Amino acid sequence: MRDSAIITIPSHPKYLSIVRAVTGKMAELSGMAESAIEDVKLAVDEACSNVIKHAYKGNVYQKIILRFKTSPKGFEVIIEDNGLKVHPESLVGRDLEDIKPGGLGIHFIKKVFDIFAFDEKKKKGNRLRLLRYIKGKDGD
Amino acid sequence: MRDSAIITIPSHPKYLSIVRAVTGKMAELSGMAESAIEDVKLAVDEACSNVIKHAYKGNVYQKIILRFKTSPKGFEVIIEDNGLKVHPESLVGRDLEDIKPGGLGIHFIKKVFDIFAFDEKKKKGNRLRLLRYIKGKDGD
Amino acid sequence: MEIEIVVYKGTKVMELSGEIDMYTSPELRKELMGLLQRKVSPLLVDFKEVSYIDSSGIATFVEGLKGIKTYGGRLKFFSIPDRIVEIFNFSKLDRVFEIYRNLDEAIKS
Amino acid sequence: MEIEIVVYKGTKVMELSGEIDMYTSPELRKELMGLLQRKVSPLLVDFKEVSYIDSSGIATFVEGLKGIKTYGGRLKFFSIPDRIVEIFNFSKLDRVFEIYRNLDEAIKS
Ligand SMILES: Nc1ncnc2c1ncn2[C@@H]1O[C@H](COP(=O)(O)OP(=O)(O)O)[C@@H](O)[C@H]1O
Ligand SMILES: Nc1ncnc2c1ncn2[C@@H]1O[C@H](COP(=O)(O)OP(=O)(O)O)[C@@H](O)[C@H]1O
Repeated sequence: MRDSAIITIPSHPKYLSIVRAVTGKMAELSGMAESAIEDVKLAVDEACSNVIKHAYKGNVYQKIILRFKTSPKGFEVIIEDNGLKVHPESLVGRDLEDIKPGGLGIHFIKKVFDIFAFDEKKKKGNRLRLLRYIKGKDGD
Repeated sequence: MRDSAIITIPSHPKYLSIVRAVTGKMAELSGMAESAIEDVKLAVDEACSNVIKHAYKGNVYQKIILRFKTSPKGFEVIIEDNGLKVHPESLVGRDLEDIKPGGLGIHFIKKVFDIFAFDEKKKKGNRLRLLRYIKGKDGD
Repeated sequence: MEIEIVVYKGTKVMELSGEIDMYTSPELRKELMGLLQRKVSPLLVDFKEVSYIDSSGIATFVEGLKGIKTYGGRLKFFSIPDRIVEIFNFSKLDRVFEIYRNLDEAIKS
Repeated sequence: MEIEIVVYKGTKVMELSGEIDMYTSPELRKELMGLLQRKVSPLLVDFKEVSYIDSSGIATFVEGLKGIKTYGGRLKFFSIPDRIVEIFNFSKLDRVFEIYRNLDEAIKS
Protein backbone atom coordinates (compact mmCIF):
# COMPACT_ATOMS: atom_id res chain seq x y z
CA MET A 1 0.00 0.00 0.00
CA ARG A 2 1.32 3.42 -0.88
CA ASP A 3 0.20 6.99 -1.56
CA SER A 4 -3.28 6.23 -0.33
CA ALA A 5 -5.49 6.09 2.72
CA ILE A 6 -8.96 4.82 3.49
CA ILE A 7 -11.37 6.05 6.15
CA THR A 8 -14.70 4.63 7.15
CA ILE A 9 -17.03 6.78 9.21
CA PRO A 10 -20.66 6.83 10.30
CA SER A 11 -22.93 9.09 8.26
CA HIS A 12 -23.15 11.54 11.15
CA PRO A 13 -22.26 15.21 10.51
CA LYS A 14 -19.97 15.23 13.52
CA TYR A 15 -17.50 13.11 11.54
CA LEU A 16 -17.17 15.77 8.85
CA SER A 17 -14.37 17.42 10.82
CA ILE A 18 -12.45 14.14 10.58
CA VAL A 19 -13.11 13.99 6.85
CA ARG A 20 -11.73 17.51 6.47
CA ALA A 21 -8.68 16.75 8.60
CA VAL A 22 -7.77 13.64 6.60
CA THR A 23 -8.53 15.30 3.28
CA GLY A 24 -6.35 18.25 4.19
CA LYS A 25 -3.43 16.07 5.27
CA MET A 26 -3.65 13.87 2.18
CA ALA A 27 -3.79 16.93 -0.08
CA GLU A 28 -0.78 18.32 1.78
CA LEU A 29 1.14 15.07 1.26
CA SER A 30 0.29 15.26 -2.44
CA GLY A 31 2.12 18.60 -2.58
CA MET A 32 -0.97 20.63 -3.47
CA ALA A 33 -0.92 24.43 -3.08
CA GLU A 34 -2.41 25.81 0.14
CA SER A 35 -5.45 27.47 -1.48
CA ALA A 36 -6.31 24.33 -3.45
CA ILE A 37 -6.03 22.29 -0.23
CA GLU A 38 -8.72 24.47 1.32
CA ASP A 39 -10.94 24.05 -1.75
CA VAL A 40 -10.45 20.28 -1.68
CA LYS A 41 -11.38 20.08 2.01
CA LEU A 42 -14.57 22.01 1.33
CA ALA A 43 -15.42 19.89 -1.71
CA VAL A 44 -15.01 16.54 0.07
CA ASP A 45 -17.00 17.87 3.04
CA GLU A 46 -19.79 18.86 0.62
CA ALA A 47 -19.76 15.48 -1.09
CA CYS A 48 -20.09 13.71 2.28
CA SER A 49 -22.80 16.12 3.43
CA ASN A 50 -24.70 15.22 0.28
CA VAL A 51 -24.37 11.51 1.05
CA ILE A 52 -25.84 12.13 4.51
CA LYS A 53 -28.66 14.37 3.24
CA HIS A 54 -29.59 12.75 -0.03
CA ALA A 55 -28.34 9.16 -0.19
CA TYR A 56 -29.02 8.37 3.49
CA LYS A 57 -31.90 10.85 3.94
CA GLY A 58 -30.43 12.01 7.24
CA ASN A 59 -29.89 8.58 8.75
CA VAL A 60 -26.73 9.20 10.75
CA TYR A 61 -25.87 5.58 11.54
CA GLN A 62 -24.97 4.41 8.05
CA LYS A 63 -21.50 4.02 6.65
CA ILE A 64 -19.40 6.23 4.38
CA ILE A 65 -16.08 5.03 2.96
CA LEU A 66 -13.53 7.45 1.56
CA ARG A 67 -10.50 6.29 -0.43
CA PHE A 68 -7.75 8.80 -1.09
CA LYS A 69 -5.07 8.27 -3.67
CA THR A 70 -2.29 10.54 -4.81
CA SER A 71 -0.43 9.80 -8.02
CA PRO A 72 1.51 11.67 -10.69
CA LYS A 73 -1.85 12.03 -12.43
CA GLY A 74 -3.59 13.80 -9.63
CA PHE A 75 -5.44 13.68 -6.35
CA GLU A 76 -8.30 11.22 -6.24
CA VAL A 77 -11.06 10.67 -3.69
CA ILE A 78 -13.60 7.89 -4.04
CA ILE A 79 -16.64 8.15 -1.79
CA GLU A 80 -18.91 5.14 -1.28
CA ASP A 81 -22.24 4.74 0.42
CA ASN A 82 -24.99 2.13 0.62
CA GLY A 83 -27.82 4.62 0.38
CA LEU A 84 -30.40 5.52 -2.24
CA LYS A 85 -29.18 5.67 -5.80
CA VAL A 86 -28.42 9.10 -7.12
CA HIS A 87 -30.55 10.28 -10.02
CA PRO A 88 -27.96 11.82 -12.31
CA GLU A 89 -30.47 14.34 -13.61
CA SER A 90 -30.95 15.71 -10.07
CA LEU A 91 -27.26 16.48 -9.75
CA VAL A 92 -27.45 20.16 -10.50
CA GLY A 93 -26.51 23.03 -8.26
CA ARG A 94 -28.79 26.02 -8.25
CA ASP A 95 -28.33 28.93 -10.62
CA LEU A 96 -25.86 31.11 -8.71
CA GLU A 97 -27.95 34.18 -9.58
CA ASP A 98 -31.02 32.66 -7.95
CA ILE A 99 -30.24 33.40 -4.31
CA LYS A 100 -31.80 30.82 -1.99
CA PRO A 101 -30.59 28.40 0.66
CA GLY A 102 -28.93 25.23 -0.66
CA GLY A 103 -27.68 24.17 -4.05
CA LEU A 104 -24.06 25.25 -3.63
CA GLY A 105 -22.40 21.92 -2.80
CA ILE A 106 -22.02 20.68 -6.36
CA HIS A 107 -20.57 24.05 -7.39
CA PHE A 108 -17.93 23.81 -4.66
CA ILE A 109 -17.06 20.26 -5.70
CA LYS A 110 -16.76 21.05 -9.40
CA LYS A 111 -14.74 24.19 -8.68
CA VAL A 112 -11.74 22.16 -7.54
CA PHE A 113 -12.24 18.66 -8.96
CA ASP A 114 -11.85 18.10 -12.69
CA ILE A 115 -13.74 14.82 -12.62
CA PHE A 116 -17.02 14.33 -10.72
CA ALA A 117 -18.49 10.99 -11.75
CA PHE A 118 -20.77 8.42 -10.19
CA ASP A 119 -19.78 4.86 -11.00
CA GLU A 120 -22.75 3.33 -12.81
CA LYS A 121 -21.49 -0.19 -12.27
CA LYS A 122 -22.08 -0.08 -8.53
CA LYS A 123 -25.19 -2.11 -7.80
CA LYS A 124 -26.29 -0.89 -4.38
CA GLY A 125 -25.54 2.60 -3.16
CA ASN A 126 -23.20 5.05 -4.80
CA ARG A 127 -19.55 5.40 -5.67
CA LEU A 128 -18.50 8.95 -6.46
CA ARG A 129 -15.12 9.51 -8.02
CA LEU A 130 -13.47 12.89 -7.65
CA LEU A 131 -10.18 13.61 -9.38
CA ARG A 132 -8.13 16.73 -9.48
CA TYR A 133 -5.35 16.74 -12.04
CA ILE A 134 -1.94 17.96 -10.96
CA LYS A 135 -1.77 21.64 -11.81
CA GLY A 136 1.15 23.88 -12.64
CA LYS A 137 2.59 26.08 -9.93
CA ASP A 138 -0.11 28.73 -10.18
CA GLY A 139 -2.91 26.41 -11.27
CA ASP A 140 -6.08 26.90 -9.29
CA MET B 1 -22.21 2.29 12.42
CA ARG B 2 -21.83 4.76 15.24
CA ASP B 3 -19.26 6.26 17.60
CA SER B 4 -16.44 4.75 15.63
CA ALA B 5 -14.10 5.28 12.71
CA ILE B 6 -11.61 3.15 10.82
CA ILE B 7 -8.53 4.31 8.94
CA THR B 8 -6.18 2.28 6.80
CA ILE B 9 -2.80 3.76 5.93
CA PRO B 10 0.52 2.63 4.47
CA SER B 11 3.24 1.94 7.04
CA HIS B 12 5.07 5.09 6.01
CA PRO B 13 5.98 7.65 8.70
CA LYS B 14 4.48 10.44 6.61
CA TYR B 15 1.04 9.10 7.47
CA LEU B 16 1.61 9.58 11.20
CA SER B 17 0.32 13.14 10.95
CA ILE B 18 -2.97 11.71 9.64
CA VAL B 19 -3.06 9.23 12.50
CA ARG B 20 -2.62 12.07 14.98
CA ALA B 21 -5.26 14.21 13.30
CA VAL B 22 -7.87 11.44 13.36
CA THR B 23 -6.93 10.34 16.87
CA GLY B 24 -7.24 13.92 18.12
CA LYS B 25 -10.64 14.45 16.49
CA MET B 26 -12.00 11.13 17.76
CA ALA B 27 -10.76 11.89 21.28
CA GLU B 28 -12.38 15.32 21.02
CA LEU B 29 -15.69 13.76 19.95
CA SER B 30 -15.47 11.42 22.95
CA GLY B 31 -15.44 14.49 25.20
CA MET B 32 -11.95 13.89 26.55
CA ALA B 33 -10.08 16.70 28.35
CA GLU B 34 -7.61 18.69 26.25
CA SER B 35 -4.45 17.45 28.00
CA ALA B 36 -5.54 13.83 27.73
CA ILE B 37 -6.26 14.35 24.02
CA GLU B 38 -2.64 15.38 23.52
CA ASP B 39 -1.44 12.32 25.44
CA VAL B 40 -3.66 10.04 23.39
CA LYS B 41 -2.38 11.51 20.10
CA LEU B 42 1.19 10.89 21.21
CA ALA B 43 0.41 7.35 22.38
CA VAL B 44 -1.27 6.27 19.15
CA ASP B 45 1.56 7.86 17.14
CA GLU B 46 4.05 5.84 19.20
CA ALA B 47 2.11 2.62 18.74
CA CYS B 48 2.07 3.12 14.95
CA SER B 49 5.76 4.08 14.90
CA ASN B 50 6.44 0.80 16.68
CA VAL B 51 4.50 -1.11 14.04
CA ILE B 52 6.62 0.51 11.32
CA LYS B 53 9.92 -0.03 13.15
CA HIS B 54 9.42 -3.40 14.77
CA ALA B 55 6.58 -5.31 13.11
CA TYR B 56 7.37 -4.13 9.56
CA LYS B 57 11.12 -3.60 10.10
CA GLY B 58 10.96 -0.28 8.29
CA ASN B 59 9.05 -1.51 5.24
CA VAL B 60 6.96 1.54 4.44
CA TYR B 61 4.58 -0.06 1.94
CA GLN B 62 2.70 -2.34 4.29
CA LYS B 63 -0.71 -1.69 5.78
CA ILE B 64 -1.81 -0.45 9.20
CA ILE B 65 -5.47 -0.43 10.22
CA LEU B 66 -6.72 1.66 13.13
CA ARG B 67 -10.19 1.25 14.58
CA PHE B 68 -11.45 3.90 16.96
CA LYS B 69 -14.43 3.42 19.20
CA THR B 70 -15.91 5.66 21.84
CA SER B 71 -18.37 4.27 24.34
CA PRO B 72 -19.57 5.02 27.87
CA LYS B 73 -16.79 2.69 28.97
CA GLY B 74 -13.99 4.60 27.38
CA PHE B 75 -11.93 5.42 24.34
CA GLU B 76 -10.64 2.43 22.42
CA VAL B 77 -8.12 2.13 19.59
CA ILE B 78 -7.34 -1.17 17.93
CA ILE B 79 -4.23 -1.22 15.74
CA GLU B 80 -3.67 -4.06 13.29
CA ASP B 81 -0.72 -5.01 11.15
CA ASN B 82 0.42 -8.01 9.09
CA GLY B 83 4.02 -7.82 10.23
CA LEU B 84 6.25 -9.90 12.46
CA LYS B 85 4.69 -11.19 15.63
CA VAL B 86 5.49 -9.22 18.75
CA HIS B 87 7.45 -11.05 21.43
CA PRO B 88 5.59 -10.05 24.56
CA GLU B 89 8.77 -10.26 26.63
CA SER B 90 10.40 -7.61 24.42
CA LEU B 91 7.66 -5.11 25.17
CA VAL B 92 9.46 -3.14 27.80
CA GLY B 93 10.40 0.49 27.72
CA ARG B 94 13.81 1.43 29.00
CA ASP B 95 14.45 2.30 32.64
CA LEU B 96 13.69 6.03 32.67
CA GLU B 97 16.82 6.63 34.77
CA ASP B 98 18.98 5.03 32.09
CA ILE B 99 19.29 7.90 29.64
CA LYS B 100 19.74 6.68 26.07
CA PRO B 101 17.96 7.08 22.75
CA GLY B 102 14.77 5.02 22.34
CA GLY B 103 12.66 3.02 24.72
CA LEU B 104 10.13 5.76 25.54
CA GLY B 105 7.22 4.76 23.29
CA ILE B 106 5.74 2.14 25.56
CA HIS B 107 5.96 4.55 28.50
CA PHE B 108 3.99 7.18 26.57
CA ILE B 109 1.38 4.62 25.58
CA LYS B 110 0.90 3.26 29.09
CA LYS B 111 0.80 6.75 30.57
CA VAL B 112 -2.58 7.46 29.00
CA PHE B 113 -4.07 4.06 28.13
CA ASP B 114 -5.28 1.80 30.92
CA ILE B 115 -5.23 -1.30 28.75
CA PHE B 116 -2.35 -2.17 26.42
CA ALA B 117 -2.86 -5.71 25.18
CA PHE B 118 -1.90 -7.70 22.10
CA ASP B 119 -4.61 -10.08 20.95
CA GLU B 120 -3.08 -13.54 21.12
CA LYS B 121 -5.80 -14.99 18.92
CA LYS B 122 -4.64 -13.14 15.83
CA LYS B 123 -2.82 -15.64 13.62
CA LYS B 124 -0.75 -13.45 11.32
CA GLY B 125 0.52 -10.05 12.36
CA ASN B 126 -0.57 -8.15 15.43
CA ARG B 127 -3.68 -6.63 16.92
CA LEU B 128 -2.98 -4.17 19.70
CA ARG B 129 -5.88 -3.01 21.84
CA LEU B 130 -5.59 0.28 23.67
CA LEU B 131 -8.34 1.40 26.02
CA ARG B 132 -8.61 4.46 28.16
CA TYR B 133 -11.42 4.39 30.68
CA ILE B 134 -13.61 7.47 31.02
CA LYS B 135 -12.09 9.58 33.77
CA GLY B 136 -13.66 12.08 36.16
CA LYS B 137 -13.40 15.75 35.35
CA ASP B 138 -9.80 16.15 36.48
CA GLY B 139 -8.72 12.59 35.81
CA ASP B 140 -5.42 12.40 33.98
CA MET C 1 -18.28 26.50 16.56
CA GLU C 2 -19.00 28.96 19.37
CA ILE C 3 -21.61 31.72 19.32
CA GLU C 4 -21.60 34.71 21.60
CA ILE C 5 -24.06 37.58 21.47
CA VAL C 6 -22.70 40.88 22.73
CA VAL C 7 -24.12 44.39 22.66
CA TYR C 8 -21.81 47.10 21.34
CA LYS C 9 -23.05 50.69 21.59
CA GLY C 10 -26.62 49.43 21.66
CA THR C 11 -26.17 47.16 18.65
CA LYS C 12 -26.40 43.37 18.81
CA VAL C 13 -23.27 41.62 17.55
CA MET C 14 -23.09 37.87 16.99
CA GLU C 15 -19.50 36.78 17.52
CA LEU C 16 -18.82 33.49 15.77
CA SER C 17 -15.76 31.31 16.08
CA GLY C 18 -14.58 27.96 14.81
CA GLU C 19 -16.02 25.76 12.09
CA ILE C 20 -19.51 26.15 10.63
CA ASP C 21 -20.53 22.95 8.89
CA MET C 22 -23.48 20.59 8.63
CA TYR C 23 -22.82 19.53 12.23
CA THR C 24 -22.72 22.97 13.80
CA SER C 25 -24.95 25.06 11.52
CA PRO C 26 -28.24 23.88 13.15
CA GLU C 27 -27.12 25.66 16.32
CA LEU C 28 -26.34 28.80 14.32
CA ARG C 29 -29.73 28.57 12.68
CA LYS C 30 -31.50 28.28 16.06
CA GLU C 31 -29.66 31.30 17.43
CA LEU C 32 -30.31 33.33 14.30
CA MET C 33 -34.02 32.47 14.19
CA GLY C 34 -34.34 33.39 17.87
CA LEU C 35 -32.99 36.86 17.13
CA LEU C 36 -35.22 37.28 14.08
CA GLN C 37 -38.25 36.29 16.10
CA ARG C 38 -37.51 39.30 18.30
CA LYS C 39 -37.11 41.41 15.15
CA VAL C 40 -33.56 42.44 16.02
CA SER C 41 -32.10 45.01 13.60
CA PRO C 42 -29.44 45.67 12.67
CA LEU C 43 -27.80 42.36 13.46
CA LEU C 44 -24.04 42.39 13.06
CA VAL C 45 -22.05 39.19 12.62
CA ASP C 46 -18.34 39.10 13.46
CA PHE C 47 -16.57 36.47 11.31
CA LYS C 48 -13.06 37.16 12.57
CA GLU C 49 -12.62 33.84 14.36
CA VAL C 50 -14.50 31.70 11.84
CA SER C 51 -12.02 29.19 10.44
CA TYR C 52 -14.38 27.32 8.12
CA ILE C 53 -17.79 27.58 6.51
CA ASP C 54 -19.49 25.18 4.12
CA SER C 55 -22.70 25.37 2.09
CA SER C 56 -24.87 24.51 5.10
CA GLY C 57 -23.51 27.55 6.95
CA ILE C 58 -24.04 29.73 3.92
CA ALA C 59 -27.58 28.40 3.49
CA THR C 60 -28.27 29.31 7.11
CA PHE C 61 -27.23 32.91 6.49
CA VAL C 62 -29.19 33.13 3.23
CA GLU C 63 -32.24 31.99 5.17
CA GLY C 64 -31.43 34.49 7.93
CA LEU C 65 -31.17 37.32 5.42
CA LYS C 66 -34.52 36.42 3.88
CA GLY C 67 -36.05 36.35 7.37
CA ILE C 68 -34.63 39.67 8.52
CA LYS C 69 -35.81 41.37 5.32
CA THR C 70 -39.42 40.41 6.02
CA TYR C 71 -39.47 43.10 8.72
CA GLY C 72 -37.11 45.50 6.99
CA GLY C 73 -34.17 44.60 9.19
CA ARG C 74 -30.49 44.59 8.23
CA LEU C 75 -27.89 41.86 8.53
CA LYS C 76 -24.28 43.04 8.38
CA PHE C 77 -21.14 40.91 8.25
CA PHE C 78 -17.68 42.16 9.19
CA SER C 79 -14.07 41.05 9.67
CA ILE C 80 -14.44 38.15 7.25
CA PRO C 81 -11.21 36.17 6.74
CA ASP C 82 -9.91 36.16 3.14
CA ARG C 83 -10.63 32.49 2.65
CA ILE C 84 -14.30 33.00 3.52
CA VAL C 85 -14.57 36.17 1.41
CA GLU C 86 -13.36 34.01 -1.45
CA ILE C 87 -16.17 31.52 -0.82
CA PHE C 88 -18.78 34.30 -0.68
CA ASN C 89 -17.42 35.77 -3.92
CA PHE C 90 -17.47 32.42 -5.69
CA SER C 91 -21.09 31.89 -4.57
CA LYS C 92 -21.96 35.42 -5.75
CA LEU C 93 -23.17 36.19 -2.26
CA ASP C 94 -20.84 39.15 -1.83
CA ARG C 95 -23.51 41.06 -3.78
CA VAL C 96 -26.29 39.86 -1.53
CA PHE C 97 -24.85 40.23 1.94
CA GLU C 98 -23.78 43.56 3.42
CA ILE C 99 -20.07 43.09 4.05
CA TYR C 100 -17.87 45.49 6.03
CA ARG C 101 -14.24 45.52 6.90
CA ASN C 102 -14.64 45.99 10.63
CA LEU C 103 -17.09 46.61 13.44
CA ASP C 104 -16.92 50.38 13.21
CA GLU C 105 -17.67 50.48 9.51
CA ALA C 106 -20.51 48.04 10.02
CA ILE C 107 -22.02 50.16 12.76
CA LYS C 108 -21.64 53.48 10.96
CA SER C 109 -23.03 52.52 7.58
CA MET D 1 9.00 20.57 10.68
CA GLU D 2 11.25 23.44 9.63
CA ILE D 3 14.83 24.02 10.77
CA GLU D 4 16.64 27.31 10.56
CA ILE D 5 20.10 27.99 11.87
CA VAL D 6 20.72 31.59 12.91
CA VAL D 7 23.63 33.22 14.68
CA TYR D 8 22.74 35.44 17.63
CA LYS D 9 25.60 37.40 19.20
CA GLY D 10 28.07 34.87 17.89
CA THR D 11 26.12 31.88 19.15
CA LYS D 12 24.48 29.28 16.89
CA VAL D 13 20.77 28.92 17.44
CA MET D 14 18.70 26.17 15.85
CA GLU D 15 15.17 27.45 15.39
CA LEU D 16 12.70 24.61 15.11
CA SER D 17 9.07 24.77 14.13
CA GLY D 18 6.24 22.36 13.48
CA GLU D 19 5.97 18.68 14.28
CA ILE D 20 8.92 16.46 15.12
CA ASP D 21 7.99 12.82 14.61
CA MET D 22 9.34 9.67 13.03
CA TYR D 23 8.84 11.25 9.60
CA THR D 24 10.65 14.51 10.26
CA SER D 25 13.24 13.56 12.90
CA PRO D 26 15.74 12.09 10.40
CA GLU D 27 16.14 15.59 8.97
CA LEU D 28 16.66 16.98 12.46
CA ARG D 29 19.22 14.28 13.13
CA LYS D 30 21.13 15.10 9.95
CA GLU D 31 21.24 18.80 10.78
CA LEU D 32 22.29 18.12 14.37
CA MET D 33 25.02 15.67 13.38
CA GLY D 34 26.35 18.18 10.85
CA LEU D 35 26.74 20.78 13.58
CA LEU D 36 28.40 18.30 15.95
CA GLN D 37 30.84 17.28 13.26
CA ARG D 38 32.00 20.88 13.25
CA LYS D 39 32.17 20.74 17.06
CA VAL D 40 29.76 23.63 17.49
CA SER D 41 29.38 24.74 21.12
CA PRO D 42 27.26 25.95 22.69
CA LEU D 43 24.36 24.96 20.47
CA LEU D 44 21.08 26.58 21.41
CA VAL D 45 17.74 25.14 20.33
CA ASP D 46 14.65 27.33 20.17
CA PHE D 47 11.51 25.24 20.76
CA LYS D 48 9.00 28.10 20.69
CA GLU D 49 7.32 27.05 17.45
CA VAL D 50 7.50 23.31 18.02
CA SER D 51 3.94 22.02 18.16
CA TYR D 52 4.69 18.33 18.64
CA ILE D 53 7.49 15.97 19.56
CA ASP D 54 7.41 12.19 19.89
CA SER D 55 9.94 9.66 21.14
CA SER D 56 11.87 9.68 17.87
CA GLY D 57 12.45 13.41 18.25
CA ILE D 58 13.50 12.95 21.86
CA ALA D 59 15.83 10.09 20.90
CA THR D 60 17.43 12.40 18.34
CA PHE D 61 18.18 14.99 21.00
CA VAL D 62 19.46 12.39 23.47
CA GLU D 63 21.83 11.21 20.78
CA GLY D 64 22.79 14.82 20.03
CA LEU D 65 23.54 15.46 23.69
CA LYS D 66 25.75 12.39 23.92
CA GLY D 67 27.58 13.54 20.80
CA ILE D 68 28.14 17.11 21.92
CA LYS D 69 29.46 15.91 25.28
CA THR D 70 32.21 13.90 23.59
CA TYR D 71 33.98 17.17 22.86
CA GLY D 72 32.88 19.00 26.00
CA GLY D 73 30.23 21.02 24.16
CA ARG D 74 26.93 22.28 25.55
CA LEU D 75 23.41 21.85 24.20
CA LYS D 76 20.85 24.32 25.55
CA PHE D 77 17.10 24.33 24.99
CA PHE D 78 14.89 27.38 25.46
CA SER D 79 11.31 28.64 25.04
CA ILE D 80 9.84 25.16 25.33
CA PRO D 81 6.01 25.09 25.17
CA ASP D 82 4.32 23.73 28.32
CA ARG D 83 3.09 20.62 26.57
CA ILE D 84 6.63 19.67 25.56
CA VAL D 85 8.06 20.53 28.99
CA GLU D 86 5.51 18.04 30.33
CA ILE D 87 6.83 15.35 27.98
CA PHE D 88 10.44 16.06 28.99
CA ASN D 89 9.47 15.92 32.67
CA PHE D 90 7.61 12.65 32.24
CA SER D 91 10.64 11.15 30.46
CA LYS D 92 12.91 12.46 33.24
CA LEU D 93 14.87 14.33 30.62
CA ASP D 94 14.37 17.70 32.29
CA ARG D 95 17.29 16.61 34.50
CA VAL D 96 19.46 15.70 31.55
CA PHE D 97 18.94 18.58 29.15
CA GLU D 98 19.88 22.16 29.97
CA ILE D 99 16.57 23.99 29.79
CA TYR D 100 16.16 27.79 29.86
CA ARG D 101 13.18 30.06 29.75
CA ASN D 102 14.35 32.23 26.89
CA LEU D 103 17.21 33.03 24.55
CA ASP D 104 18.85 35.54 26.88
CA GLU D 105 18.95 33.18 29.83
CA ALA D 106 20.29 30.44 27.59
CA ILE D 107 23.07 32.68 26.28
CA LYS D 108 24.05 34.10 29.67
CA SER D 109 24.26 30.91 31.66
N1 LIG E 1 -24.74 12.04 -2.92
C1 LIG E 1 -25.92 12.40 -3.50
N2 LIG E 1 -26.94 11.51 -3.58
C2 LIG E 1 -28.11 11.86 -4.14
N3 LIG E 1 -28.38 13.07 -4.65
C3 LIG E 1 -27.43 14.00 -4.58
C4 LIG E 1 -26.15 13.72 -4.02
N4 LIG E 1 -25.41 14.84 -4.11
C5 LIG E 1 -26.18 15.75 -4.70
N5 LIG E 1 -27.40 15.28 -5.00
C6 LIG E 1 -28.51 16.02 -5.69
O1 LIG E 1 -27.93 17.19 -6.27
C7 LIG E 1 -28.61 18.36 -5.79
C8 LIG E 1 -27.62 19.52 -5.68
O2 LIG E 1 -26.66 19.27 -4.67
P1 LIG E 1 -25.91 20.45 -3.93
O3 LIG E 1 -25.37 21.39 -4.93
O4 LIG E 1 -24.92 19.85 -3.00
O5 LIG E 1 -27.02 21.24 -3.12
P2 LIG E 1 -27.97 20.79 -1.90
O6 LIG E 1 -27.43 19.53 -1.33
O7 LIG E 1 -27.88 21.95 -0.98
O8 LIG E 1 -29.33 20.64 -2.50
C9 LIG E 1 -29.21 17.94 -4.45
O9 LIG E 1 -30.31 18.72 -4.11
C10 LIG E 1 -29.56 16.48 -4.74
O10 LIG E 1 -30.80 16.39 -5.40
N1 LIG F 1 4.42 -3.14 17.56
C1 LIG F 1 5.53 -3.79 18.02
N2 LIG F 1 5.95 -4.92 17.42
C2 LIG F 1 7.04 -5.57 17.87
N3 LIG F 1 7.78 -5.16 18.92
C3 LIG F 1 7.43 -4.05 19.56
C4 LIG F 1 6.28 -3.30 19.16
N4 LIG F 1 6.17 -2.24 19.96
C5 LIG F 1 7.19 -2.32 20.83
N5 LIG F 1 7.95 -3.40 20.61
C6 LIG F 1 9.13 -3.80 21.40
O1 LIG F 1 9.13 -3.05 22.63
C7 LIG F 1 10.34 -2.32 22.76
C8 LIG F 1 10.10 -1.01 23.48
O2 LIG F 1 9.30 -0.17 22.67
P1 LIG F 1 9.34 1.42 22.84
O3 LIG F 1 9.17 1.76 24.30
O4 LIG F 1 8.36 2.00 21.92
O5 LIG F 1 10.81 1.86 22.44
P2 LIG F 1 11.61 1.79 21.05
O6 LIG F 1 10.62 1.51 19.97
O7 LIG F 1 12.23 3.14 20.95
O8 LIG F 1 12.61 0.70 21.23
C9 LIG F 1 10.88 -2.16 21.36
O9 LIG F 1 12.28 -1.96 21.33
C10 LIG F 1 10.44 -3.47 20.70
O10 LIG F 1 11.35 -4.51 20.99
